[in-house]
Amino acid sequence: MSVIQCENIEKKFRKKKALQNITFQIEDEKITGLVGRNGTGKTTLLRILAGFTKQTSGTVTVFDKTPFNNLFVSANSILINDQMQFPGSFNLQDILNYATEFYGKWDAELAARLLQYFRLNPQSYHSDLSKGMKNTFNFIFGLATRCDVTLFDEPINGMDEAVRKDVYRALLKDYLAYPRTIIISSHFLDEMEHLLEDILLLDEGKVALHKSLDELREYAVGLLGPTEAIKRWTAGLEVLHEKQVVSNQMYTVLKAQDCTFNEQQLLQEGIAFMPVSANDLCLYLTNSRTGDIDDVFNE
Amino acid sequence: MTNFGILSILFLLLIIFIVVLFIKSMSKHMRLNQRPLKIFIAFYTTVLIIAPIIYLVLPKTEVTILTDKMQKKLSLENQMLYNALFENKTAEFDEKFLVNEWSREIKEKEIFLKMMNPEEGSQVGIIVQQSDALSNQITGKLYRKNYFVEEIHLRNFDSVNINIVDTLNEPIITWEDATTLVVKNPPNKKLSFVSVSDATDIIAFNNEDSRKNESTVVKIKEWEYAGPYYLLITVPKNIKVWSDEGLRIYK
Amino acid sequence: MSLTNKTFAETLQVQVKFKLHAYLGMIVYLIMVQIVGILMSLMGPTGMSSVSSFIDINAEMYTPTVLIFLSNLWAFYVGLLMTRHDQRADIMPFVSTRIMSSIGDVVVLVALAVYAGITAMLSNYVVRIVILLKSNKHMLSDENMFSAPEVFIENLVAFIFFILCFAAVGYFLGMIAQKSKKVLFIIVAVFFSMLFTSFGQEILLGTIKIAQFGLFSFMGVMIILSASCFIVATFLAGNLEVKG
Amino acid sequence: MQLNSDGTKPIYVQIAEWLENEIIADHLKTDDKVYSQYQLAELFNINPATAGKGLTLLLEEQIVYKKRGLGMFVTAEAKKMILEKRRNERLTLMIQEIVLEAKRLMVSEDELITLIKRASSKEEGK
Repeated sequence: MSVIQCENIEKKFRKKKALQNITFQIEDEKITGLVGRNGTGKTTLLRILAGFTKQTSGTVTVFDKTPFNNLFVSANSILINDQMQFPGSFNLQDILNYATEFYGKWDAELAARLLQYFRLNPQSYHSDLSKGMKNTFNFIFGLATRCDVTLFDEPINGMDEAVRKDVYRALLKDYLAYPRTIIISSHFLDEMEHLLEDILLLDEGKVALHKSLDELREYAVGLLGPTEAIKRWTAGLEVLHEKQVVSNQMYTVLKAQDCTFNEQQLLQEGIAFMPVSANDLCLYLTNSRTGDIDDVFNE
Repeated sequence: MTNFGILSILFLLLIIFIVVLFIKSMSKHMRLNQRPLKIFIAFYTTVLIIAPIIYLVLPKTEVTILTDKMQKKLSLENQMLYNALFENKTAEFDEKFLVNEWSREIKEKEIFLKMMNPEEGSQVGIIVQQSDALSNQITGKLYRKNYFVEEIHLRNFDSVNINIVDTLNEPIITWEDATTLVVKNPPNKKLSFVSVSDATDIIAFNNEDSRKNESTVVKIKEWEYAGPYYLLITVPKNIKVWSDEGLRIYK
Repeated sequence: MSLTNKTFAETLQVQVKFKLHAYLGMIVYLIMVQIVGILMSLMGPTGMSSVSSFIDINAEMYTPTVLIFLSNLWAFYVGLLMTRHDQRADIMPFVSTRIMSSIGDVVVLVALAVYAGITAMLSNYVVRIVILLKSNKHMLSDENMFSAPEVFIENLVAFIFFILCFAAVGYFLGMIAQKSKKVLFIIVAVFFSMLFTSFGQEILLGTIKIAQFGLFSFMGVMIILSASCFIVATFLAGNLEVKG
Repeated sequence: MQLNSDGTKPIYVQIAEWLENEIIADHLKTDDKVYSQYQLAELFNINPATAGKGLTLLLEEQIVYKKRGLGMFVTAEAKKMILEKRRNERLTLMIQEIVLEAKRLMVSEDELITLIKRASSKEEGK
């Protein structure tokens, strides 16, 4: 059963299109990573799913309901981001107390224990916390709501590495105990890709790719070898990424389905097969095809 | 009315602006926590709830507001006193109106009456009476009649009249030398009245009675004879009485 | 998947509680404004004096006018403040819809108006106590909630609606401002131009006259004004996105 | 136990290999219950779906079997099959390398086979 369904969503801010032609479905109880470069509309998409913003056109349903202005969706979903704010006169404990009243499945004990573990004083104030601590608190808040759709927008910004590790672990453990639909957008894909089941890749306001992580890992192959040989083999094929390593060696990334050539022959020509990590692949898929930062300096 | 209305609305908007700025600057400096907030609010609210009870039990000096009937009666008394003064029948009024009494032996055959600050208008009416006695004894009696403040208009209230006789200062009567009697107006007296109400004129509903507030004045009733005091001086026939203002002398 | 399904009323109840707590700071501002009002009442009572040759008569009048006036300004400000983005965002981590949040705001404003009205009326008694303690003045007329409860209640009810109306106007203007600064400018400009044209003045004065017919017509005018402000604002809020 | 997440091998394959190692090391014997996908997920800090995929891989190779509602269990031939599979894989790989090297050194196929036969007989003669 798909919990989230988006069909042809478009979102315009004045004249600029933030999202266009977004169509995807997310099934129940999956952890999906929402990836993409800065400004590709990840935040906008999450805000639409949470009902904070209304799409310009297209249909969005969460639990078969339109999320904008829907109480049921609001009660069963949560968006965690670093713009989250709470009334200035509430300390962390006050916030948690109200969460108990608002959220039917709120786990007060979990929240209290996590707060203690991450050394957050319940008597302190949200606005007094550092960026990392604020995000840690927001994360705890999001986890403890146990909402069936939990959306994290860059949840780990500002956290140090130890905290990040703990946060990933906490997320996984709670997910195992209470499976739910989770979408995480993050820049740290390689840090958390083991948590993910699916990847939703956005590029310039469009869905570039929506696959399971395992498929993604097998989606592309990298070839490293003499430029001339590689050029010959890859002629006519779709190249996802290419880069001149040294003057006569180059690295090319191809779709795995296109690589029907004889491995033996390639090896004989000195071309090596290399797997492509999910993180790199996402970068390749969203980079402008006209080269990378090195080319700027090569001019 | 309309111009005034516009001005008052503009003034109101100006004050709104100032108050908003004030609160804004205040909110930047304040850190408001739940607990102290609640305690503060509870304290303030309690004080306010207790305030009316405290107000109720506090001692107050209330004034008697005269009804028309009372005022008529008091005026009648004044009239009777006035008549009595000229007929030498004051004895029955002594108890109520007599405030001071004195007598003095003089050697000379004449006395002078002198009014101080007559330009302010004398608050004391002087009545000189000759007696048949052949002594050198002069007696003086100071009477104070009922005296009203009339027509105190306060906003939504009807005008009210009050007998303020008890609160006035007495005139000063002294002998300058052996034969000169000086009568000085009573020292200035300040009277403060307060009225309190739960009603305001912002929401003064179209109630005819409460709309008499066009002119807010306090008037002190002018009597046919100026001032609230009479000084009755009784002199033996053999003594002559003189005054710069001139005198009528009654037998 | 087991989904929580709370009713609108249940959630609204929690939300009102939440907002009341979140706006405790506003009550403190109200208290401060009222303390200023008490001081202003004590400094400049409405009164007059008359001087005769030997008696100076001074008569003073103490009413809650200043307090009501200041409470109204406060209410206007709170209404305005509630529509600000950061105030509306406070509820977003919790369960809400925009319309519910707006309805919650209205309920909270009504509660605050009731509190403000009662405290403004009671503040006048603090003024009275101070006057009595300061000097023993002659009480010309002592109209209080025990001697004239009908006056107290009539004015209290009227004030609550009066304050609520200010809050509603603030809320309405604030919501317009969130939606479009241009429209706000137009509305304010129309209001001011009404002040300077005879037709506009007639409308305004007519409204004031109707309101002055008595408690019920006053309440009627206030309710119509407040309700229309709130309804339009809620409608606007329903379509308003939370900017981020 | 740390997984290699640099992308060289899909995680589910690594999970399957780890389970195979457990079987070879006799930590899991015939008809023993295999870790559930949730246990694996927690153990390796990975998404349970990935862990499930690792188990499916073993199921397909009939190294484990499924009892409805009870979980996965090690089959009787599991160890044997794993050993066989690894043997095949490794030998294939080595032979591939030998062939490639022989080509570089210009050793003909016949010569190579002779070399292998000689090495084999030497081994037997021991």
